[in-house]
Amino acid sequence: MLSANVVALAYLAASVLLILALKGLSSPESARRGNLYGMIGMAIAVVVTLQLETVQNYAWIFAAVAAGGLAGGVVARRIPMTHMPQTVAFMHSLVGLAAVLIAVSAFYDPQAYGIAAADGGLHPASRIELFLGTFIGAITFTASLIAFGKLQGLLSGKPLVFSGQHMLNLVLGVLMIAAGIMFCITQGWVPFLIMLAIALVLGVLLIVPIGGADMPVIVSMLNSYSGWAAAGIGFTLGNNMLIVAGALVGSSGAILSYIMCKAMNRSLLNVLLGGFGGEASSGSSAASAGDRPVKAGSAEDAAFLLKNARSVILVPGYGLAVARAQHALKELVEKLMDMGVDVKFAIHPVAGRMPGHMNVLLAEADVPYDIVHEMDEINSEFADTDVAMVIGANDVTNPAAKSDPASPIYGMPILEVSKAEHVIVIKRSLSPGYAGLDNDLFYMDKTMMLFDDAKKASEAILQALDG
Amino acid sequence: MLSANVVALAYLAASVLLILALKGLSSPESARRGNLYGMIGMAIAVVVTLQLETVQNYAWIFAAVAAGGLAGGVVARRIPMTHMPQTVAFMHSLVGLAAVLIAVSAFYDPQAYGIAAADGGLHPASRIELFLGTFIGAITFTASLIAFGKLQGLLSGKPLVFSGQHMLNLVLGVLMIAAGIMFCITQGWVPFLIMLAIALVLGVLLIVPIGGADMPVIVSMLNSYSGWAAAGIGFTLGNNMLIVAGALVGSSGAILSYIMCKAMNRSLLNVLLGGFGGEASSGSSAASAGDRPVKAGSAEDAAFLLKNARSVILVPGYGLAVARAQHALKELVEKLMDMGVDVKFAIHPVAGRMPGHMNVLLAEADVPYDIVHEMDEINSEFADTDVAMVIGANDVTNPAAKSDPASPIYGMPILEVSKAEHVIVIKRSLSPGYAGLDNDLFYMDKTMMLFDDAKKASEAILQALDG
Amino acid sequence: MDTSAMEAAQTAAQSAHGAAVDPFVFSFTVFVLAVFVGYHVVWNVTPALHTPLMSVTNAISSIIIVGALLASGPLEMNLATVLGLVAVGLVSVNIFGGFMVTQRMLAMFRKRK
Amino acid sequence: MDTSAMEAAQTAAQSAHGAAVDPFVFSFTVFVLAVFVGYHVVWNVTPALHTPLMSVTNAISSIIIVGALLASGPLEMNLATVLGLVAVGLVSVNIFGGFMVTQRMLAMFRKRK
Ligand SMILES: NC(=O)c1ccc[n+]([C@@H]2O[C@H](COP(=O)([O-])OP(=O)(O)OC[C@H]3O[C@@H](n4cnc5c(N)ncnc54)[C@H](OP(=O)(O)O)[C@@H]3O)[C@@H](O)[C@H]2O)c1
Ligand SMILES: NC(=O)c1ccc[n+]([C@@H]2O[C@H](COP(=O)([O-])OP(=O)(O)OC[C@H]3O[C@@H](n4cnc5c(N)ncnc54)[C@H](OP(=O)(O)O)[C@@H]3O)[C@@H](O)[C@H]2O)c1
Repeated sequence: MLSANVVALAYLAASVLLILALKGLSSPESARRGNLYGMIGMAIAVVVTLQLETVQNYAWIFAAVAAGGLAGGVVARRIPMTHMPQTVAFMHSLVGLAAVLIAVSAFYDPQAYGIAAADGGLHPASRIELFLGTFIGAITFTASLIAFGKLQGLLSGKPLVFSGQHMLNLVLGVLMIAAGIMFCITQGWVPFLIMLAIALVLGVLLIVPIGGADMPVIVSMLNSYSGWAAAGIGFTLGNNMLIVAGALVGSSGAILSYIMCKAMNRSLLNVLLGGFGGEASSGSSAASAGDRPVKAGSAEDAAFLLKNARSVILVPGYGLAVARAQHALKELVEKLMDMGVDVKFAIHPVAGRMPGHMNVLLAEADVPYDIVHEMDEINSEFADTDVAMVIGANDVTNPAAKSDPASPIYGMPILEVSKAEHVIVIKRSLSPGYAGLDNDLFYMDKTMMLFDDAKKASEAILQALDG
Repeated sequence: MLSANVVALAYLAASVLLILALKGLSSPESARRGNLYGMIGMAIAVVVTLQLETVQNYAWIFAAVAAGGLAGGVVARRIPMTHMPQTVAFMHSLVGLAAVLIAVSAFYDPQAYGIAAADGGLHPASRIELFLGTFIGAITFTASLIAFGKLQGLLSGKPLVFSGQHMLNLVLGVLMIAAGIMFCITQGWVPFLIMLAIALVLGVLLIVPIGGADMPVIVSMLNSYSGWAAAGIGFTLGNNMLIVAGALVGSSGAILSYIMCKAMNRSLLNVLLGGFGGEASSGSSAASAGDRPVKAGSAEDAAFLLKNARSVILVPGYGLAVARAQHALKELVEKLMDMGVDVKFAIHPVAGRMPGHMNVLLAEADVPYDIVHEMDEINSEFADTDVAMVIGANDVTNPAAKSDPASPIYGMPILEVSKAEHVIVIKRSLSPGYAGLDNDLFYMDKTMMLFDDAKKASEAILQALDG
Repeated sequence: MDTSAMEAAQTAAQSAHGAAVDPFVFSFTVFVLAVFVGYHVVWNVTPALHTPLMSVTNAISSIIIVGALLASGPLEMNLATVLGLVAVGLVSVNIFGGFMVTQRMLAMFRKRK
Repeated sequence: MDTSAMEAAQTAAQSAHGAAVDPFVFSFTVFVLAVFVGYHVVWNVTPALHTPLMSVTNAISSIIIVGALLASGPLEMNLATVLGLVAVGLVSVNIFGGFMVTQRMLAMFRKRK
């Protein structure tokens, strides 16, 4: 067994490696090395813990790691990139459940953690930490499961709203805290289990009113929670590595939720209160759309415009993911580049349904990342561009965000597609996107609508270019 | 007296405030608040330490703080901005000396620090820390003093090189370490004082071969050392606040030296070995300059060009500081802006003699910082600019850095002044700048040289514009 | 200095010295610094890699495997060890899945040939 | 579990728990994290404010006044206290001078009216 000092230093090394894992993500070149550092850090953490004298149950532990690792490996290999949001949500639910199990186990046998008080019970501080850890874990568990269900389409994405909902949650929350306090005082199993049960139910109830499209914000927030929960376990065990790793994850989730809310121009509270973003929220503004004239065109028309352009900027959105059109689009891009057209991608920070969604899809289709530009880099270039082609994006191009103070997305930064000389928009209909808003871009004189599935349209344009 | 926990938490709060002080410097708006945080953090650190039970000597301590504070306040108010490099060097020498005094005092009476071993002597770890602290402090002290002297012009800026110099330093270094080891073993005053004396001498010897112009790198490096020394004292006292503050200062100095070396395309070792950057190093390449023709012009010519320009970029350099021309230049800029000319400043990261030198001078002259641009922001704009006017800058505009692989500054990024339609260069002669190199920019067809002192030239151009 | 003064001096110095401080305060110091580190590191992540960021932090949050291992450590099996083992299995899914899917994603990001 | 196993369990758990660890390791942990913080914070400083950065870090390095105060603390004056007092005076120059000159510089940075 290693001495306590060596263990602490090894844990410190692991913490540093986990920090470097995130640091690597500052650029695609360094990211792969960073991920390797992360794996090494995690391996050090596990190996060092395994050699502690209390940890003896090797056979079972290896079996558990092997079974879990195998399952994880299979998921990691098989999952299509378009399913990333639900995969992340699913994995979160596992962390949440594990945190609950660890807490229950610690309560059952505090000895194994070295947190037993002299009488074999728990120190008051440990009780509070257990209480917090359990309920955060439980909420993370069920909430992530529901988020997974909504994202995977197993559950309806529609917000489930009923009157008195927030009141019910409030009452349950108060009851849960009361049971938690009882537990902290009495160390009894009954209040502990009541607290746990309420937390599991609360996880479900808190999430049902929130529409499927808002799930990514929720997933990120739960990510943040699971980080803070890990840090909490670190406090209980006096283990700095858990504190550092937890703080990293906690910050990451919090910052990503912040970025998403900011880019949608909504507050986190607004997201949490729910009732937004159901697929059916197309409603009124969309209906009024029917009256206004649009210029529809064919794939041949689009091919003609693209062929004669010097410069083209492509703006992908959620529809690209739905249609899984990234590979077809890639071929189209290659064709255009071969023809001497200067092609670039413009990515809005919240295009798609999770941060970086479009980048991953395009990378999957082998689009080189140096022609893929962030909004801030490329927004000034639309004015000098011949054709801007929007593929399954909607809200992120909506000029109302700049011009209409009454619009719910007013103030959200957008891609200034309308400054290009010609605009082509590929989507299946005039129906609205995530925010449920009509989009003036579609009715502009310079805009040609190509009503089709993104994948079929890309293929058709490619064929027209070939022919 | 506050409890140990409260003291530790107060020190933590102070550490956070010191971090926020540096964080504030990410933009001029937040910087003033950041500086306030820094002051509050330092105040908390001092007050919390003063209330410790061992600290009783209030009358004398207040006298010392008052005397020092008064002197510092007077210096801070009076010092001209052009004297910042030497001021920083001078202040460093004080920190170095203070670190030495603290170390001697700790050795004399370990009791006061609570680092006494059972026999009243010192723990081995503390001895090593004292040794390191003393010699780093001593070298910082004398080296900063010499740097101050060179920058202030009290000593010649010329590198003092003699044969066997590096050998001598090496021998002294070995002797110093030997004495230090003796001290660690015997705890004797004799080896301690020998070690201290050698360190003081070494501080001088290490710095004399380095030219006056290289002093900023040295000052930054010493800044870094003083930070690590503070962190070292933190280890001795087990005080996390000193460790955090020391790490901040240490990183800051190291990063600034790195930035300077990088921007000069030299290694730190190359700077330390010295023999570079004496004012007299104009030498050969400059001599060859005399043969090539330049186009010289008058202030009236410059005024004519400027008056008829739509856009002007000004490139200030070290000559601006020498001539103290910032105020005159500001008036010229205002005049041009009133005339409807679009005026911007382009600042190279190492223009002048310390990082951010030009920014401070321009800020002093009340030039709004939103027309002052960093190199990366503005370099692409030279191509669209009618007139680029260089005021007392030289190396930072030298095209050889891009085109001539044989040049010592090859690879250093430069301001692409030569892409502007017209170039005006204000300097007193064709003599070279810091790097001692000739500059092809001066001989270009589009370049007009205005041979004059920067301040006089600015005034003359202003007059020509008025008349 | 009489002995009581000396003792007082010792305690006082120790509190500057960090002894006698509750371990929670140390943990808290580490936590505060780690939050600063996390904040800066995450803001430096390029937006193009935000999805890999989500999956890798997913893997990193599985660091609670340390707790699960301690729980499942004793040879004598009881409810605590069983729950611990289940937790080990669950977070292992996450560790392997998280790092591997991240690697798979990152491998896709290529520069123009 | 027999008692010796239980004791072993206690120690082992404690080493995951952080007790029995040398204070140096704690200090070192703090140091490593602080270097990360310093690195990121300083790289985020805008180049236009590099001169104020130098002067403010000058002031911050005077945090060693904590050591100087401890040295000059005892009422009974001797060589140690006198040196401590001199050090207090020297770093006070730096603290006041550093923060004030930084403030003076920063006050100069103005936006266009
Ligand atoms: N990225 C994130 O992190 C994140 C997180 C949460 C929320 N959001 C929100 O998500 C939205 C993202 O904006 P966005 O512009 O990417 O998407 P969007 O505004 O949701 O619009 C997507 C459009 O794609 C079209 N579409 C759907 N399936 C298609 C298919 N198979 N082929 C072609 N088109 C198809 C839809 O129109 P049709 O039905 O007419 O085809 C729809 O208008 C923003 O409002 C953002 O705030 C983003
Ligand atoms: N900023 C930093 O942190 C830092 C640190 C260390 C080294 N350096 C180095 O310093 C250099 C800075 O480049 P730079 O372009 O600013 O300066 P420079 O290359 O040193 O050139 C300064 C020029 O100013 C002219 N000058 C001097 N006094 C003048 C006056 N009164 N009126 C008008 N002109 C005057 C000089 O020419 P005349 O004699 O003909 O007038 C000289 O050529 C770089 O090589 C850099 O690597 C910078």
